[in-house]
Amino acid sequence: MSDYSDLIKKVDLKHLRPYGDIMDDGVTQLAFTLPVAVSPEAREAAVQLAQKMGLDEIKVATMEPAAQGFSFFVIYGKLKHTVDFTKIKVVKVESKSRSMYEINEIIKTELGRKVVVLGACTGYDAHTVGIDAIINMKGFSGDYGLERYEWMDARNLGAQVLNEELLKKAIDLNADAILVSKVVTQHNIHIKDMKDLMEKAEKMGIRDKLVFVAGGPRVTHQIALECGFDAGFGVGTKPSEVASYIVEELLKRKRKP
Amino acid sequence: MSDYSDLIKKVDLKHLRPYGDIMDDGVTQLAFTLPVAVSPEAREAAVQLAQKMGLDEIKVATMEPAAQGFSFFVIYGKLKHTVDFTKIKVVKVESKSRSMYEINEIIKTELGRKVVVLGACTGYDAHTVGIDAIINMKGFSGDYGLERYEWMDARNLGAQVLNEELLKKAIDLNADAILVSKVVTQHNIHIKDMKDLMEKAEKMGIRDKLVFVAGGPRVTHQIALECGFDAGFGVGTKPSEVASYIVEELLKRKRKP
Amino acid sequence: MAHLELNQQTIIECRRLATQVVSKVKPVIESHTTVAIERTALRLIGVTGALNKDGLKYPLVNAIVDQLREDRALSKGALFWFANGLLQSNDTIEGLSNKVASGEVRLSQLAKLSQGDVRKVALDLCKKALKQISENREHRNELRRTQRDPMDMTFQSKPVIYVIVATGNIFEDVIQAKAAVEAGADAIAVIRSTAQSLLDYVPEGATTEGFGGTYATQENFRIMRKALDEAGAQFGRYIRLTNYSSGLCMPEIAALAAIERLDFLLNDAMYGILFRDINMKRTLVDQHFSRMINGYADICIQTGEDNYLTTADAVEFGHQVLASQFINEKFALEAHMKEEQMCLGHAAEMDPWHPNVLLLEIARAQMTRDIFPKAPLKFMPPTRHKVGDIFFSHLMDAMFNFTGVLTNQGVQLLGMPTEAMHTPLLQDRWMSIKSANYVFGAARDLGKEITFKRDGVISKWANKVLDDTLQLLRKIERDGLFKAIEEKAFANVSRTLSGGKGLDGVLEKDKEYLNPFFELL
Amino acid sequence: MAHLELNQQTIIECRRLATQVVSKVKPVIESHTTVAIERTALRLIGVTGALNKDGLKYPLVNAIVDQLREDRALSKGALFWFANGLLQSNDTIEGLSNKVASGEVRLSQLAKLSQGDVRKVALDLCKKALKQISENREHRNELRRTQRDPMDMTFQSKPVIYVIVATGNIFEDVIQAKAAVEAGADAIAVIRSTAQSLLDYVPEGATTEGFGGTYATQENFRIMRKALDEAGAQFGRYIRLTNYSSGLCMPEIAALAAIERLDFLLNDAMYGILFRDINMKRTLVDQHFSRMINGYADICIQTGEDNYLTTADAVEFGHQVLASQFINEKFALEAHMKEEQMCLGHAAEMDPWHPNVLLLEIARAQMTRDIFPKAPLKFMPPTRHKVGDIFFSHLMDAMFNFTGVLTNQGVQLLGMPTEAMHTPLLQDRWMSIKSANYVFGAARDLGKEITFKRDGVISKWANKVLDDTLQLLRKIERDGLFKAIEEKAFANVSRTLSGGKGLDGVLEKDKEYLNPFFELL
Ligand code: B12
Ligand code: B12
Ligand SMILES: Cc1ncc(COP(=O)(O)O)c(C=O)c1O
Ligand SMILES: Cc1ncc(COP(=O)(O)O)c(C=O)c1O
Repeated sequence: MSDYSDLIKKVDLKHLRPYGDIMDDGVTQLAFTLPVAVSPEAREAAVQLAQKMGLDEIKVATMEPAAQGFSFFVIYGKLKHTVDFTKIKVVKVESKSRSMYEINEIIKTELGRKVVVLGACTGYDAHTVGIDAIINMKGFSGDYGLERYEWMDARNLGAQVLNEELLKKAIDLNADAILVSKVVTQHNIHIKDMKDLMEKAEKMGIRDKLVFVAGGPRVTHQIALECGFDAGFGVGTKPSEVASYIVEELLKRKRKP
Repeated sequence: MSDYSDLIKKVDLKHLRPYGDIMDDGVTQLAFTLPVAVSPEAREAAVQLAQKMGLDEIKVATMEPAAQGFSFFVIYGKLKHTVDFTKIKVVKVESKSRSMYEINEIIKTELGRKVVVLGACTGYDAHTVGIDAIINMKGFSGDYGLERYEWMDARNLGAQVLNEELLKKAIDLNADAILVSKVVTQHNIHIKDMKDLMEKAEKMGIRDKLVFVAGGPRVTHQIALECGFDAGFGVGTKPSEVASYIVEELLKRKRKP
Repeated sequence: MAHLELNQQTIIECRRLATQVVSKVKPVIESHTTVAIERTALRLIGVTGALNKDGLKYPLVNAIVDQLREDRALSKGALFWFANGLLQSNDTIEGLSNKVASGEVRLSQLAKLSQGDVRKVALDLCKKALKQISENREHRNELRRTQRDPMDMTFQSKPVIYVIVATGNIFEDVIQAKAAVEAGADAIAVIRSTAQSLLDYVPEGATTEGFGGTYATQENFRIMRKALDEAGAQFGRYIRLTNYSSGLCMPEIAALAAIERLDFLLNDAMYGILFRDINMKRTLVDQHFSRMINGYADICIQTGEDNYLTTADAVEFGHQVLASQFINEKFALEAHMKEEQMCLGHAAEMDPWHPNVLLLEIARAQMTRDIFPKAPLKFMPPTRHKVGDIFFSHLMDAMFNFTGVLTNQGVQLLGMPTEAMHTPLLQDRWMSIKSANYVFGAARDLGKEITFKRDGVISKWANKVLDDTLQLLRKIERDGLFKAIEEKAFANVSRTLSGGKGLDGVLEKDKEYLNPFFELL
Repeated sequence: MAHLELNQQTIIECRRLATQVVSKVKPVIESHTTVAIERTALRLIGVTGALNKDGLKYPLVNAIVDQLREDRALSKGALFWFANGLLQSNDTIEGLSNKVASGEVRLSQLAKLSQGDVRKVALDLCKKALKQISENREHRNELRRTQRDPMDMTFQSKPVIYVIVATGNIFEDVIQAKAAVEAGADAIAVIRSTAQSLLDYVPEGATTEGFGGTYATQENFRIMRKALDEAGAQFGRYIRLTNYSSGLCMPEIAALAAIERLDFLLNDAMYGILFRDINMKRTLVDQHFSRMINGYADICIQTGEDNYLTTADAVEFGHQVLASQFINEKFALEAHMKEEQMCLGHAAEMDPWHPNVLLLEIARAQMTRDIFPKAPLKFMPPTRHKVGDIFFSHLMDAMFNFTGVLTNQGVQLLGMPTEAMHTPLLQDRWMSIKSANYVFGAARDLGKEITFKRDGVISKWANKVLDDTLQLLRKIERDGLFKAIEEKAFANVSRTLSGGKGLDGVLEKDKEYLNPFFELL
C-alpha cells in the first residue's frame, strides 16, 4: 500500500533499535530478581539498574515478593542504545545446502571412497538425542541421518564418551571427521570439554588429519571456532547440512594439502 | 541454620546485582522485537544490544519470526552493572498509618470542622474505579472510602472532568483537598493533564489554599511532586492512607500559616 | 458439544420481561430524532467532506445540521430540507452541501415544495444509498467465499481470533494489523482514541495522533479495510474489520462502516449511558437507527456487557450481564437485526484466586452459549484482575482461551500479557495469538468429549445466575428502564433521564418529519 | 472424580504378563549380590566415614569391600566377615572399619568362627540398624500429623507440588528450596550432579560444586532435611525431600535416605540400564535390595518412565510407558513395597501442536490414574518440546498443570519456563509454583464435574494405548526382559546382557552368603 507508506517512519538500519508499538520507540522488557526484600528502595534499585542498562521512561510493571529477602521485577523501558545493522558481519558455516543424493554423488565422484564419520556425546553429557538426530538412520525432521548415506560410514558412540577414547577410536578407524555433541552447559562445561578435546588432538598430532565438528543447542559456529573446532552447529541443525559441510571441507583440504 | 550460612556468599548491598540461581550471578532476562527479518545478523544485532546494556555470557533463548520483517527475541545474560543499595533514598509520603476512627478523632479535635475533599478522574480519562475505590463508601480491600468518614465531606465528580470545572467547583465548595486520578498514560497524557491543572491553580491563585493529591497505577509520589502536586499515590493505595496524609498536611499548614 | 441443563421456563420468562422493558421505551424512541441521526441521513445520501473551522476540520453534515437547528427547522428532518433544496437549486449534492455549510444557502429559507415531491426526491436518494450498501454486502459475501471465512456459525470449531490495534497512528496500526493477521488473527479492531466517543462529530481524514487509540474516520476505515483485504488475500482468510458505533456519533459510524464495508461494530443500547455518561434518551434513540443500518449492512454488533464486570465484581454481578444481554437482544430485534448478527458481550473477569474460578467461568460461558444458541457471542478476556506480572497475566489468558474453545464461543477477544500496563505491543499481540492457536488446537474437541454433571457446581452456578437475572428483570420491568438505571441496575452506575451529555441534540419529530430510511431499513 | 471405561480384562492380562516377566529374572536376582549391596549392608550397620585416597575422599565401606574382593571373599557377604571380625577383635565398628580400610586388618585372614555365632552377631547388628530406621519412620509420621500433610492419598484434592533445585551448591540449594516452600512447594528434589550416577561410591561431606546438580551425600541429605523440617514448621506443611536411588550406588543411596529420613527416591528397575548404560544384571540385582530398604523405610519410589518420552515420541510410544509401569510395579511388590509407595512415572511430552493434544494427554493421564488407583503417580512436565520462547513454555506448563489436577495425579513435578535453557532460576521456580497454585485452585473440582463420553476420542485413545501395551508385554514375556531390552522395547534404546557399566561388581552368592537384611526387610 505505497499510497501512504511514505507517511510513517522507516526502519533506520544504521541505528537499529527495538520496536514496541511504533518504529524506533525502543521498548524493551526486563525481568530479574534482586536479593533484597520488597520495598520502595528495592524498586528504586531496580529502576537504577534499568537506567544503567540504558533504558528511558522506565515503568516497573511489578515488584513481587518471590521469597523472604528476594524481590522479582518485571520492567518496561525505552532503550537508548542502537546498533549499526549495516556493519554486522557474522561468521557462518559457508557450505551449500545439498540433498543426500547430491552429497553421495560428490563423494563417489570426487573422493571415490567412503567418508568415515565418528559421533559422540562427550564428557559426562548423556544427551544423545541431538547426536542421534544427526547420525542415526531416522535423522531429524524428515532429513535422513548420516548412517543412511551410502557413501558414508557413520558411527554413533553415544553418551558419556571420554575425549581420549573418542580420539583413539578415530585413529583406529582412521576417521575423516569427528562429531561432538555438547548439551549440558553449566559452568561452561561444554567449552571446557571441547577445548580439552582439541588440545589432546594437537598433542596426538591428529588435529589437521580430521574435520572437527561440534554441535548442541548452545553451540554456535563462533563458539566452535573459539574452541579450536572447524565448525559448529546449533538448534534445529539438519543432518544434510552437516554432511554437506564435511564433504566440502574434505574436498578443500584435498585440493591444497 | 547458622551452622553453615557463613559458607555461602552474602548479598553485597554496596554492589547489589540480580540473583539468578546463585548470589551475584547477575542473571537477567530480556525480551524485545527488532524491526528486521529473522537472520543470523538479526541475532547478532540483538546480542550486541544486550552487550551495550551491560550483559555478559549472553544466551539467545529464542529468535522468533513475529511477522514479516520483525524478529522477537528472548535473551538471558549476566548483568555487569551494580547499584549501591546503601545509598538509595526514596521520597515517600511521610504520614502515619491511621484507622478511620483515629482520623475522624483528629479532625474533630484538632480542626473541629468537616474536611471537604473533591475527587475526579480528569481530562478524557474515564477510569473511575480507582478514584471510586478511594472516595466511595465501599472503599478498597476492606478499607472504607472517604465518603464513609463522619468528619469528611467527600465528593466524587467521576469521569472526564475538565481541570477548569474541577477548580471552579473546589472554590465554590471551598474544598480543603483535591484528589485527581490519572490512569491513561499514553504519550504521557497523565503528566500533561496534571501539570495543566497546577498551572491553572496557580493562575487562579488557589495553589496553596488546597492540598493537591494525585493517584493512579503509574503515578508515584515522585512524579506527583514533579507535576507540582503535594503528594502522589500508586497501585494498591488504601483510602485511609490518603485520608491520613490529607489530615496531617492540613494540620501542618494550620500550624505555620 | 456439551450443554447445561437450564430452566427453560425461566429463560422464556426473561425474554418476555425484556420485551416489556423495551416496548415501554419504544414510544420515546419513535417520537424523537437526534442531530446524529440527521447527520447520518445526510452522510448516507452522499454528503461528505469538511470545512476548516478555527483550525479544525468540521464535517459538512455537522454544518448543515447546525444551520437547520439554529433555524428551528431540524424537527422536520434534514432530508426534508436537503431534498427540497436540491429540487429548488437543482444543484448537485456536493454543490448544495458546500453552499449550505458556507452559509451561502439557508435551507429552511428556501420555498417549500409539496411534501409529495420532496418525499419522492428523498426516497430516490435513500434507495440509491442503500443500493451501494447492498453491493458492499454482496462483495463481502463474495470475498468470504473466495478467501475462506474463519467464522463458523455452528461454533463447532475454534472461535474467531480477535485482537485490537491501538497505536494512535492509522499507518502504524496497518503494520500491526497485518502482523497480527500473519500470526493468526481473524478480526482486527482499531481501538478509538480516548476522547472520541464524546465528540459530537466524526473527525475527517487519515490520522496519526491519538490517546489509547486511533480516531475513527471514514478515511481511516478505508485505509484499514484495504490493508485487511490484502492480508486476507495473502493468508487465505477473510479478515473482519471492527470499530465502535458508540458514543455521540453512534449512527454516523454505523453509516460510515456500512459504506466502507466494516464487519463488526461495538454497539450497545446502554454502554454510552453507563460508561460515557451520555444522556439516556440520546443513546436509546441513536442506537435504534444505528442498528437498523447495521442490520441492513449485515454488520455484526458487539454489545458491551463485558464492561460491567470491569467495574462491578464478576462473581457477584454475572446476572446483570445476562439481564442486559436479553435487553440488548430485544432492542436489536426491534431494529430488524438477526440473532446471527449479535455478538452479545460477556467476559471472564472473575478473581483468578476465587476457589474453582474456572468452573464458574465455564458455567457462565456455557450458559450464555446455551441461552443464545444462534448468537456468535463476543467473549472478552480478563482485564480487571490483570496485574503487572506479565507471566501470570499470560496464564490467565490461556485459561480464558481454554474456556472459550471449550464452550464454543463465536468471537474470542484475546487478552494481552501487558493488559495492566499499556496498549498492546506487537510482541504482546504475537504471543497472545500464539497462545490462542495452541490452546484452541490442543482443546479443540474437548467440548464434544465431556458432559457436565447434573446439579454439579457448574450447573448449579449457571442456574443461580439465571434465577438472579429473572429477579433483576422483574425489577427493571416494574420500575421501567430509566428508573432502573438510575438505581444502578447495571455496573453500579447511576444515571438520570435529564443528566448526561448530548440531551440538547435530541428533538421531537415534527408530524412532517421526513426520513425514508426508517421505512427502507 | 471422572473415570474412563477401560477394558478390565486387558488390565488383568497385562499384570499377569508382568508377573511372568519379573519371575523369569527372579533367579538371577536371588543368586547374586553386588559391591553396592555389600557396601549398603555395612552402611546400614553403621560403618561411616572416608579416608583420603589420592586427594579424594574414599568411603570406608568402599575400602572394606574392595579388600574383600581382592581376597576373593566377598561372595560370602561383607557382613559375614565384618561380624566375624568384630567377634575376633572385639573392636568397635568404627575401630574395625578404620583398621580394615587402612589395611592394618585383613578381614578374610582372621580365623573364621562358627557360622552360627557370626550369624547371631550380624543379626543383632541388622536389628539395631532397622530399629533406627523404624524410629525415623515414626518421627516422619509424627511430623506429618503435627505439620499437616499436603499429600492426600485419596487424590481428591490438588497434586503435591514438587520442584527441583540444582545449583550445584547444597547451601545455595537450601536457600532456593526454602524460597520454593514459601511459594507453595510441597516436595523438593535436589538434582544430582551430571556424573554421579556413574560413580561406584557415594561422595562424602557437604559439597558446593556440581554440574547440572548437586552431589548426593549423607551430609547434604542431612543439611537439606534440617532446612526442610524448619521450613515445614514455619509454613505448616510437612515438606518431602527427594533424591536419586539410581545409578551404580542405588542401594547405598536408599540406605542413606532411610537413615536421613528422605521421603521420595527416584528409583527405577530399568532406568540405569536404558539411560546410564549400566549393566542389566547389576541394575536388577541392586534395585531389588534398594527397594526392600525403601519399602521398610516408608519411602515412596518414583519410577523413570517419563524419560522414555523424552527420547521417543510421546504420541507413538505411550504404551512403552504403561508396559514399563506394570513391570516396575511388579518388581516393587517383589521387594515388599506397598502400592501406596509407588509414584509411577509418566509425562506430558506430546508435541504441543499435535491436533487435540490436550485430549490425548488427558486420556493418558486419566488412564494411568484408573489403572493404578492406589499409586500416587509422578506426573512429569513437558520438556522435550520445550523451546526458548519462555512465554510459550510457561503456557505448556499451565496446560500440564491443568491436566494434572483434572486427572487427580498424586505428585506433580512442575515444568519450568526456561526448561530449554538452564536449570531453574529462583524466579523460574517462583512463577511455576504460582502457575500451579492458580491452576490447581481454579480447576480444583473440575474432575468431579464432568464425565468422559463413551467411545469419544479420549476413551478410544486410552484403550488403544492399553491394547498396544498388551501386545508389547506379550512380546517381552515371550522373549524375556533381557532380549526385549536388547531389541529396544523401551525408549528406542538397545542394551546387552554383558554390556554396560558395573558388571564386574556383580558376584554370585556363596552358599555361606550372609546378609540378614534380606530376611528382615
Ligand atoms: C531429553 C533430555 C534429557 C534426557 C536425555 C535422554 C537422552 N538419551 O538424550 C534425560 C532425561 C536422560 C536427561 C537427563 C539429564 N538432563 Co536433560 N534434558 C533433556 C531435554 C528435555 C531435551 C534435550 C533434547 O533431547 N533435545 C532435542 C534435540 C534434538 O535437540 P538438540 O540436543 O539441541 O540437538 C539439535 C541441535 O542442537 C544439533 N546438535 C546437537 N548435537 C549435535 C552434534 C553435532 C556434531 C551437530 C552437527 C549438531 C548437533 O542438532 C540437533 C538436531 O537439530 C533438555 C531440555 C530441552 N528441552 O532442551 C534437558 C536438559 C538438556 N537437561 C538438563 C540436565 C541438567 C540434565 C541432567 C544433568 C539433570 C539431572 N541432574 O538429572 C540429567 C543428566 C544427564 C547427563 N548425564 O548429561 C538441562 C541442561 C542445563 C544446562 N544448560 O546445562 C536441560 C537444558 C534441562 C534443564 N533446563 O535443566 N535429559
Ligand atoms: C476497567 C478498565 C476500563 C473500564 C473503565 C470503567 C470505569 N468506570 O472505570 C472501561 C472498559 C470503560 C475502559 C475503557 C478504556 N480503557 Co481501560 N482499563 C480498565 C482496566 C481493565 C482496569 C482499571 C481498573 O479499574 N483498575 C482497578 C483500580 C482499583 O486500580 P487503579 O485504577 O490503579 O486505582 C488504585 C490506585 O492506582 C490508586 N488510585 C487510582 N486513582 C487514584 C486517585 C487518587 C487521588 C489516589 C490517592 C489514589 C488513586 O488507588 C486505587 C486503589 O488502590 C485497565 C487494565 C488494568 N488491569 O489495569 C484498563 C486500561 C487502564 N484501559 C486502557 C485504555 C487504553 C482504555 C480505553 C482508552 C481503550 C479504548 N480506546 O476503548 C478506553 C477508554 C477509557 C477512557 N476514556 O479513559 C489502558 C490504558 C493504557 C495506558 N497506560 O495509557 C489499560 C491499561 C488497558 C490496556 N492495557 O490497554 N477501561
Ligand atoms: C459498546 C462499546 N462501545 C465503545 C467502547 C469503547 O470505548 P469508547 O467509548 O471510548 O469508544 C467499548 C469498549 O469496551 C464498548 O464495549
Ligand atoms: C529413575 C531416575 N533415576 C535418576 C534420574 C536422574 O538422572 P541421574 O542418572 O543423573 O541420577 C532420573 C531422571 O529423570 C530418573 O528418572
